[in-house]
Amino acid sequence: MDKLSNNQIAWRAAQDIADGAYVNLGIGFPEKVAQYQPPGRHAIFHTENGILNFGEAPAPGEEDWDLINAGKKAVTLRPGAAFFHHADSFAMVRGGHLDVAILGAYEVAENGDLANWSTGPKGVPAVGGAMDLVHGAKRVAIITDHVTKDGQPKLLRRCTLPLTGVGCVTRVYTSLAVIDIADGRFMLREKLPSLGLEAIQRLTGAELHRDGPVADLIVPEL
Amino acid sequence: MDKLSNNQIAWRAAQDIADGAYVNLGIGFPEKVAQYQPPGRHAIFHTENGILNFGEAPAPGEEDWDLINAGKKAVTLRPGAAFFHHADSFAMVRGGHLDVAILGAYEVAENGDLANWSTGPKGVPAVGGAMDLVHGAKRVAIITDHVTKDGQPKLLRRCTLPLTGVGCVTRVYTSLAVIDIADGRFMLREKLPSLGLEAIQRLTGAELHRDGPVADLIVPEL
Amino acid sequence: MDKRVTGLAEAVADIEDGVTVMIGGFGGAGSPIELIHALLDRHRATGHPRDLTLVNNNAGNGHLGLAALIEAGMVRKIICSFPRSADASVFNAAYRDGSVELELVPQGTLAERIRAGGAGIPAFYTPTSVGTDLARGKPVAEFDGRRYVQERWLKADVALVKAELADTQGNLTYRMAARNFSPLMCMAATQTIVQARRILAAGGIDPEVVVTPGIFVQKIVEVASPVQEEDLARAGAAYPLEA
Amino acid sequence: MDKRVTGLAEAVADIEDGVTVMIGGFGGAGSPIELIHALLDRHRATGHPRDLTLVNNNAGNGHLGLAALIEAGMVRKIICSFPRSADASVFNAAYRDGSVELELVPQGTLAERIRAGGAGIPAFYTPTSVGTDLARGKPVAEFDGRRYVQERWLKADVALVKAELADTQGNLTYRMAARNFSPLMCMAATQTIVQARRILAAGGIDPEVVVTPGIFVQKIVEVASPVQEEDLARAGAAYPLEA
Repeated sequence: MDKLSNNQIAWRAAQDIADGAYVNLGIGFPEKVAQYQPPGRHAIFHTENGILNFGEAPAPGEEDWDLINAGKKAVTLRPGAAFFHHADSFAMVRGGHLDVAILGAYEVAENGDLANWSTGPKGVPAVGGAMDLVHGAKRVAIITDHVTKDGQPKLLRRCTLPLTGVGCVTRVYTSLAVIDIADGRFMLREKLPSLGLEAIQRLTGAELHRDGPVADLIVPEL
Repeated sequence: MDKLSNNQIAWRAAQDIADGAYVNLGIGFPEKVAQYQPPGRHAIFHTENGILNFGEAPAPGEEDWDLINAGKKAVTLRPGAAFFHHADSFAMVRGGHLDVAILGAYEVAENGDLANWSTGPKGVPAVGGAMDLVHGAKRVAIITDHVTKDGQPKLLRRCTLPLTGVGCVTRVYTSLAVIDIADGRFMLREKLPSLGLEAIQRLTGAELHRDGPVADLIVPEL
Repeated sequence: MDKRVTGLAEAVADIEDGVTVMIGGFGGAGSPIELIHALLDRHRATGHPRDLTLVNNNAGNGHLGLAALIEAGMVRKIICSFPRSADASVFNAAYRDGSVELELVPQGTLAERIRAGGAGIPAFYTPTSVGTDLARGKPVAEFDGRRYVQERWLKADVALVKAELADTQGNLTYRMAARNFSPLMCMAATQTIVQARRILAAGGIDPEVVVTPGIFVQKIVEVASPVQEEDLARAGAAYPLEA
Repeated sequence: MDKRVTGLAEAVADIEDGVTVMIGGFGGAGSPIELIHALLDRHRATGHPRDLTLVNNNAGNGHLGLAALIEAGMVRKIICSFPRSADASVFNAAYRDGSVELELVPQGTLAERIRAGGAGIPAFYTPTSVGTDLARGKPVAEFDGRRYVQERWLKADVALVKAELADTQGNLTYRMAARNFSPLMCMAATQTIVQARRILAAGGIDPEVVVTPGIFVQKIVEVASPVQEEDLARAGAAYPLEA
């Protein structure tokens, strides 16, 4: 089936980040979003462990392990960077100073609930800064495959896994569509042109609503 | 009547400050305590407005009004000084990091209550950092004349003026005596040699207790 | 993202009637006197803004800065810890005739409430003021056998702040004890307006020594030779200053 | 007041059984590996300290630092936000066999709880974790129509911290993102023990750039060429390190 690659999902999410926006990207897949800023736009990236305005990874062998992001990957600094301690860092998060946080998800529900930290009681739990970010950033967006590896919907009426946050997600960028969450409903905004409405509805665990035309989700080859 | 001058009261209070102690001195009279540190001892003085390890006043004409204490008097820095913002400053206060705060008083009660911020509903109220200091420093000591200008006791069974703090004072240095507060009682530790026990009791608004010999309160001419 | 504006008038142009304005400074140290006087100039020209709620440690000295805002009738309420000063006659008169309301807050509680506003903490408990008149009406709770007062966050629509260095992205340093409440107010205000003695290019401030990261700052204006309010006050100056 | 001690062994000599130890660092950045290994050396020699509660963002990597403390059986409980790492096998095994208890705390809540411990704030409200399993059993209150969880302060008997510069009075700076939790832990511990790359005379650090004022520090030891835990881990090193 036709679907976007992770790079393409990240590209699409990057198009919605304004010039000068303060942005936190979750560890792993969401970090890719930084690579796809439209020309002329410069977001300022925040990492929970106390850096504002960090840049891309250094060349191999150039790593300084005191200069890392929340995923413990080596990064670099951009002009205008600042260091601060963890309480100040999460003051930025919790105090509503970030314009957007882009995170991954196990499940997203039509009421805006997010599950992305625990797959249940077996395994060792780990939460990091996810629960802070989802109730702190002005806008919480999710990038994710539309379905699990087993083909099961990740967009659901209600989350089944332990919640990260309640009613916190407002937009989901998936491998098939861009979907807003408003008033407890999934609002389909964009979808792959090759995909019919019914097809995408079948892959979604809750009703997809529309309040206007659904745009074509068109992204470059990446 | 024989009594200590304010300088002498400040001198006596200074003798109880250990080398290396972190100390906050209230504005006005308590600021004098800094002048009387015993030779070889160096307390580190904190001021609410964000300086640790400030020193004496600069020479006249040398004032920098960005370098002031809580009383808005010009000060200088000592080696090892640090600047910080008000929340960090009061984290030091409230978090129990100061070894001692020495403050003035309108009234002190045998239960440790202190009134030193308001003389009642007329006038414009002003509190500053007093209420924070009395519940923050490890030890809260008072320096004060033993009686008011009208000769009325300032050490009382219960305060009559609006409280600054509840059960917070543990030692009072007056113009006549050194008195500890323990288990809701005034414990007389030192008194002017020229003054009889009854004389000092008459000038005190609550019972003075003893649990051992009362030492002579002897201070230099100042 | 260049946060510079062209002048003081532009910096304060969109402060509306009825808003809460946090103003940095402790006495004269850190008082953004040029920004305050620009606001006064605007009020003289337009009658706005007015009905302001001010947050500062003090309530003005002489006839400058905060005191001049009160004297101009722009202020409805002051939230502060210590309204006394060398010459608090303007505030005292306004307080006594009831034209300005006072919310008196212990200094450390004021600082922590502002930090809480900036840090997304709606309420916290403090030992400060327990059992006193200033705790009246506030919830009290016991933790580990000791009583604490619940205090609420304090936020503002606008903060006016004096910095030493800024870069174009809004990273700031301060000068000595002029730091005081300013870094907290930058966090707690929707719009933080900064006057800086010098504005550098991004990267002009060592990332290790930034005190206020630019995320907390919205507008910066360079005031290359700021006056110190204390110097003005001691010289007997009053708003409007002689040119 | 000179807070220097003569060596790593002396620095950690009076850490007792059963105490809570905050350890600075986020992954390898800021990990005071020399202090931790000095504690391990002491345990090898004396069997103490043990039954420790550790506070850190993580729960150790490979067989170094925190992981080595767990592996040596010195740890009863870990309070952290993210026990995963490149090689968390030591913690995972101890967690699964029940020998180490885990208190999982959202990262921002962990930071704020530690700051609260240092700042004398026994409890505060946060939106973080509302409606999740991590809020279970905690009081919830509504402010301005939104629900918040009450969280309690976190204090420690001891903090182990890695600084860049120190002066003899305990004023500290850090190196880049090695700062992370360390300034907060210095505030929240009864005894803060610091390893610094360089110890300067009092006044050797500009008062404007001090990050941790000396009031929060009790002991300092110079470790002139500290190793970075991440470098050790990537080299496959394990405690005890080859000399």
